[in-house]
Amino acid sequence: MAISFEPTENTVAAKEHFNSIAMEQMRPISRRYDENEGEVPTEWVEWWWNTGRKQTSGKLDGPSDGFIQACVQAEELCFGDAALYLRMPTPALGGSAVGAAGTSEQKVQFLKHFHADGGHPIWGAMAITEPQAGSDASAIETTAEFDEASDEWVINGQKIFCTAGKGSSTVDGGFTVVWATIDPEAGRAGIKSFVVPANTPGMELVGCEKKLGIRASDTATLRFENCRVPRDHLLGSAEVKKKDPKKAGDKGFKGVLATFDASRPIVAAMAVGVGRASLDFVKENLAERGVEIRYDAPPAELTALERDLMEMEAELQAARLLTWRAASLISKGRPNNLEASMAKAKAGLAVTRITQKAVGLLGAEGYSTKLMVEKWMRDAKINDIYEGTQQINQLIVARRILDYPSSVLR
Amino acid sequence: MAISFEPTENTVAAKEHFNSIAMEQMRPISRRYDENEGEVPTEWVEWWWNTGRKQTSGKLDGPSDGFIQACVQAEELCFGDAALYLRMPTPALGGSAVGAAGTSEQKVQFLKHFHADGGHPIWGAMAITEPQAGSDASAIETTAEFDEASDEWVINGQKIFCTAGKGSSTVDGGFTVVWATIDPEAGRAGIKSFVVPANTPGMELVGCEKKLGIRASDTATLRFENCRVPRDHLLGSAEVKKKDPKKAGDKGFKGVLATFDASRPIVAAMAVGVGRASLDFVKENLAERGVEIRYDAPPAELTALERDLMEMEAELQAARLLTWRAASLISKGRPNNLEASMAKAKAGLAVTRITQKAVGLLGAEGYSTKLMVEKWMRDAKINDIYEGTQQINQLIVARRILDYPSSVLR
Amino acid sequence: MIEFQPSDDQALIAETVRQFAENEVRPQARTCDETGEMPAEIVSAAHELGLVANALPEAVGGGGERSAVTGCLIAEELAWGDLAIAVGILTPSLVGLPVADFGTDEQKNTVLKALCGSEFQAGALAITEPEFDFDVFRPRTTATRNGDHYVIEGRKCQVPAPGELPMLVTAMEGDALQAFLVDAKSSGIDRKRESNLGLRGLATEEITLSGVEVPASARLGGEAGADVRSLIVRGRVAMAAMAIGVARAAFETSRDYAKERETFGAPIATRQAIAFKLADMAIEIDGARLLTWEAAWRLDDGKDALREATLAYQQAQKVALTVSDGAVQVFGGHGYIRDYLPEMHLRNASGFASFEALSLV
Amino acid sequence: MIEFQPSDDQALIAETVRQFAENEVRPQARTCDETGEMPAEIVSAAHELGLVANALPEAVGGGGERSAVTGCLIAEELAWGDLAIAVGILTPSLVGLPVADFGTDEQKNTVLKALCGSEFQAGALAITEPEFDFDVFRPRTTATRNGDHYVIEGRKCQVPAPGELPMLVTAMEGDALQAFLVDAKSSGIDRKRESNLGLRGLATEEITLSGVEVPASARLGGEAGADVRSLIVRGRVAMAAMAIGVARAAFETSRDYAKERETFGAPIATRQAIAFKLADMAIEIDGARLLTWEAAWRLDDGKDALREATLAYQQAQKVALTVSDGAVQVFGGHGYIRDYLPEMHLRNASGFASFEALSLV
Repeated sequence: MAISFEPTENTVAAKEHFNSIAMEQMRPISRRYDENEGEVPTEWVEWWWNTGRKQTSGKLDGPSDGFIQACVQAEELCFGDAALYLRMPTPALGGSAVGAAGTSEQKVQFLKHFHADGGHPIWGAMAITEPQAGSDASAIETTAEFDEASDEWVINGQKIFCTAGKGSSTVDGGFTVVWATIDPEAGRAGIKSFVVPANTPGMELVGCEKKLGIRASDTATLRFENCRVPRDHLLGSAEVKKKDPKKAGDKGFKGVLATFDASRPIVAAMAVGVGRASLDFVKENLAERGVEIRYDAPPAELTALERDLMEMEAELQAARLLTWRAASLISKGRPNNLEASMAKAKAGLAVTRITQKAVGLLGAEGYSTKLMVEKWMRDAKINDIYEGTQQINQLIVARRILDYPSSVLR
Repeated sequence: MAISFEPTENTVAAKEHFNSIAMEQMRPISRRYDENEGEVPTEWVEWWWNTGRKQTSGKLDGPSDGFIQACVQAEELCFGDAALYLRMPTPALGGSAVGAAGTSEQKVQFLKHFHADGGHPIWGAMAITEPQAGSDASAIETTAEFDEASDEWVINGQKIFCTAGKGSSTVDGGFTVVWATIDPEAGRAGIKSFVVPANTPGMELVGCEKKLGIRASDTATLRFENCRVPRDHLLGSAEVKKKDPKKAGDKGFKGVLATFDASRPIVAAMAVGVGRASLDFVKENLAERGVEIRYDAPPAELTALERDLMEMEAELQAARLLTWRAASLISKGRPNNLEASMAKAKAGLAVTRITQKAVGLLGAEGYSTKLMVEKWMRDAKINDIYEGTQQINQLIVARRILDYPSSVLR
Repeated sequence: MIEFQPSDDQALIAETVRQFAENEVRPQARTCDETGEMPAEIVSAAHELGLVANALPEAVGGGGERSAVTGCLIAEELAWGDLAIAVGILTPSLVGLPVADFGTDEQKNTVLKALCGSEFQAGALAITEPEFDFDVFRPRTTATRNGDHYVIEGRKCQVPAPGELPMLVTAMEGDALQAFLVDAKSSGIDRKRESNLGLRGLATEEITLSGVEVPASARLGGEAGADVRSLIVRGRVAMAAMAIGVARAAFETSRDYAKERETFGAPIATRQAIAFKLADMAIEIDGARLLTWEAAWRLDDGKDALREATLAYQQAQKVALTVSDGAVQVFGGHGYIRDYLPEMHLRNASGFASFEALSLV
Repeated sequence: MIEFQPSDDQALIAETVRQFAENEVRPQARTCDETGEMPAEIVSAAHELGLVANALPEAVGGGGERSAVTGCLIAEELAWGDLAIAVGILTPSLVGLPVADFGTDEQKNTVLKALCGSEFQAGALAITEPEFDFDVFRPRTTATRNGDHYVIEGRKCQVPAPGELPMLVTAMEGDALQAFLVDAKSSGIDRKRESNLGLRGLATEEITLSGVEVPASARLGGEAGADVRSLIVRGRVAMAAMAIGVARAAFETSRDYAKERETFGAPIATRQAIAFKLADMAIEIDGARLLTWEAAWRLDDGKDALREATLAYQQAQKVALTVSDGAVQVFGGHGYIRDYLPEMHLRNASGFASFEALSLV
């Protein structure tokens, strides 16, 4: 073990594999599904379901970079198109929740359709945010009451910003993991997550958001009116742990939040993918017109353009390395809450700036929809917002470095 | 009345007058008193007392830009040397306090020596900060108790960061305005200011700080042990206004704080002076070597150096105009709390960045004490700190734009 | 005397435009952006306010009240309402003011009288070119004198859709930058509606000119020519004022949202991270506005203003982008969806890096 | 395999140096800065740790454990203690590592054996030149071959005071960048102690070379010459690591202060404006460190690293300046006085824009 930046052959093969998917399957339809917001990108969804998900990079043995490889995959596919990536028929965050908190029976029950050989494309999703709650997960008002008579949970409430929620709620075989409280008095301790299979009566797809970017991704509003799921659709325990007043939260809720420690590096890697799409394009575009970065030029001779590009490169690579570091800790089974939030905060901000800068650097062309940089700028911005805004992640980092509980630093 | 940026002839004359003082009296001794921290810059102090303060710009009639002209004066003198400016034998902030809250008798009594024709140089100062208080003025622990028997106020406590406090406390004829509480239970309402003449028994000059910059300025620590001043040395009323629980502070304390609404534009103007010293030098220095800013160059052709310089120019001018706007409101007798804090926050930050950038742009020479840019960088930084740190001024701005009292936004 | 207060007349105009922006423009902003179409009524209503005509010479029926400072006040307020509509309303000045400044009598008669008429007439200016290294002072488009006419070759973009009036096209005539009044229906002209990141409510076109012939009299200013450079400086001031309008809209929208939106039991505006961000927005907007006013004042005063206009424009660009991006952050998830304005402000603000416009002020 | 953990050996070295920095270096930092003098004991103590010798070849008595990554770990820890002392301790590598990489046998024998001896030997490198447009890859200093010797002309600055060993001077020999071992007492050399904004604890000199003659054998690498370019790349990595050390020192100092210092009844660290600033510092420091490690790893792996080293150095420069400036802000008034470290960190950090040093790693 020693500091090294040499990816394994496995990672290199994965990178190449997913890069070719990005370039061959995603980029050609990228603009079209951005312009036709809401339309299902059928060729992509079908291709992934029937072909893509079954492919391997051809290299499966030998040492692995573990979770970093998952980051590389996310980066490459979002280098292709972040919105199409989010529209892939996979269990997504819903799957992470089942994986993290579900029993082995639950894992089989809910995930088996995703591993089935045939069938049709299906989606998993996670529904957390509510109209009034935002990043304040403890303010969740959706309730789940247990009906002894039917041995079912009865869910009532409304969820917004549910990525892939249209697919997860309406296509049979898929499911949505819904956060709801089983004891509104208990605060965070009362919050549990429930698997709601697609088309469960009482769950209604209210609609999808019209967004700045990632328009090919469905961001759903779901309403739950006496939506009933069997008792065993609760992930984790139904017990509401008494709140220890000395602790800011409780382990149950923290366990749910821990899903983010794994998802944030992935989201950061996605951000890096979009940022790289933009930066690579600008560099290639400018190189064709004779502008190349001189890394050995003295500061007084650098052009503003060169310096911008160098800063963009450094920022992107810093974001990528912070992401990989957070991922590497996951592979080791070590806590990465601090590092995951660092990576997410950095990547979200860095690619926001990089993609905005890219639009500016290319002049009128950059502003036009003829090129893709304007789309990447729109797509990139989501990374500064979802899975915890930049501010939420700064807050988490601050708490960690200061060793403050959330009650002291909010 | 219409938007205009044409200074009056009066202002132009003042600018020229103080610029020549800056270049002829201050710049030649600037480095020497920076290197010999603590030494009294005798030639400057004597020159100002005997000559400078009696001079006029030769233009005293005609329309005036009012308080803006005071800003121009501060900018020009700090373009010369900010530390020497702070070491000028004037009533300074102590004088502002007397001017703002004193009776006409008090004004005559305490300020007359400053207007006397002969005599020796004397200083006024204001002592607010305490070791434990920082920007939290309401946490002041220095007390003033009224001794009925002797009809005197008895002051006990310690003050730090008292600009010009060495001169004000030790040279007969000068005075220090000391903030102290006459009712520790009353919070801000109990805080009053007292004029303590130089060499009053019980006031001890503990020492002066060694600082990053403005080294020719004396930043004193003063200790008060049963330091007695007559009853009429209290500025304003001795009444402790009952706190209206609906209000965040009380009028008495707010009155004291209002001094800052006048001093902040001056401090901002001082900052602009230091920033301009640095920026002008860099531009002249580079121009001699053939580097000139092309304002009509397209973005893709700009050098990094040109863009830096343009940004520095824009930032400096934005700071100057915000400063003048805040000053202009004073001339009109209109409230300027928001605008004064905007100017101070902007100017402190802008010149910090400008002067740091100047050091970097000039390479090894810029880092050397052979040039003055390193000194201006050190001097400039104080503007981001005193008279309310950048953060305090942001807070004031935020409260104003959000219409929140200090109890809601801290 | 240095003065930061508008005159009473200016204040009245600004207030009138502000109300128009609030009551007429802002309510249409989102629809315009989504549909890419600007309702004719709003343009007519603005025409009736006489914002453009007021700045044109009295001799042709205008108000004769040309002032760049006033123009900045108007531009900021309109852009506060909506950038696309603001530009749409003001397009007549794109041709009108240059012609007023430099046009021959014939040009003035043709163009300005039409603009002062009762009907709104769209103006079009073809100045920007698509390349990343586009130099507004030295465009790639050329105009070559050939006997009694000029032949224009080049490619322009971000041109507001021309109407009945000739559009103004900048081109290099040898080493000199000049402008030409060109009928958009001339042969050799290829027009294509374009689609951009922002400014979507305004119909803009990419225009290719291949061997387009115009008579010698079509050159702005005729034989004397025009100081197009000074028009570009004016354009920078106008763009700066518009950028500030966008920034202020984003700031105010997010400030109001921050006071309403509660998390953890308190409005998010009570948290320093949000409150300080809003404070910085306010400071930067005011700073950039003062720079812009100073540049405008120099124009009105007949001083050279290349430096001041350029600095103001750069600063305003940066501020508009930072503030609108910050507004999206303040809105959080709601900042990303098109039910709220910040994402549109962000898209519009991103354009100032490439917008160039002659003399809207 | 991608790995962010140092090896056990590296971790041990880093921990040893960290303790040395904490116990020996940091306590001397302020005094060194104020007096401009570095106590001989600290340099000797560091020499006994063998930090430099460990990286030199075994053949000359060194440890043979050359690693740029390890060098970064050492440089960061020492610079965390104090930048001036860190450079003072490491000056032997300024000559030692270039000679180890490119020196002739004779040069190695002279220089490296001395460095591996029991006494500390200062090294000196004359690379930087004072001009704002100094190009480290193409200095103004020249070396002209004249029969069996070279004549060197030029002006260097920020040169750590030379000791007994010859100093290394970079110069253009025609179109080629080369380096020369020059006795600091040679005729034609004028030396002047300089005074800088920061790094004041280290004696540095401005050195003017006027017609300085050195034998042909004094050229680094002799007839073969040296790849000085690669040494500059190494220098950037080393400077980046040092900048990170300074930034980390400023961050930790201000973090601790923010937790202790109370206003309005609570530690200032509980306010978002301070807490978020500290969070950003931590993120940026870690990001810059990873960039630096990557560049160092490329060096160890024999890959070209100009790009990575340059980006890491630029990023680390920026981070060091931002963080140390932020630390002064966190300290408020106390940040401005020399009783506390942040103002010194700020002065030191400001130098990275002009520091160039060959191969400290």
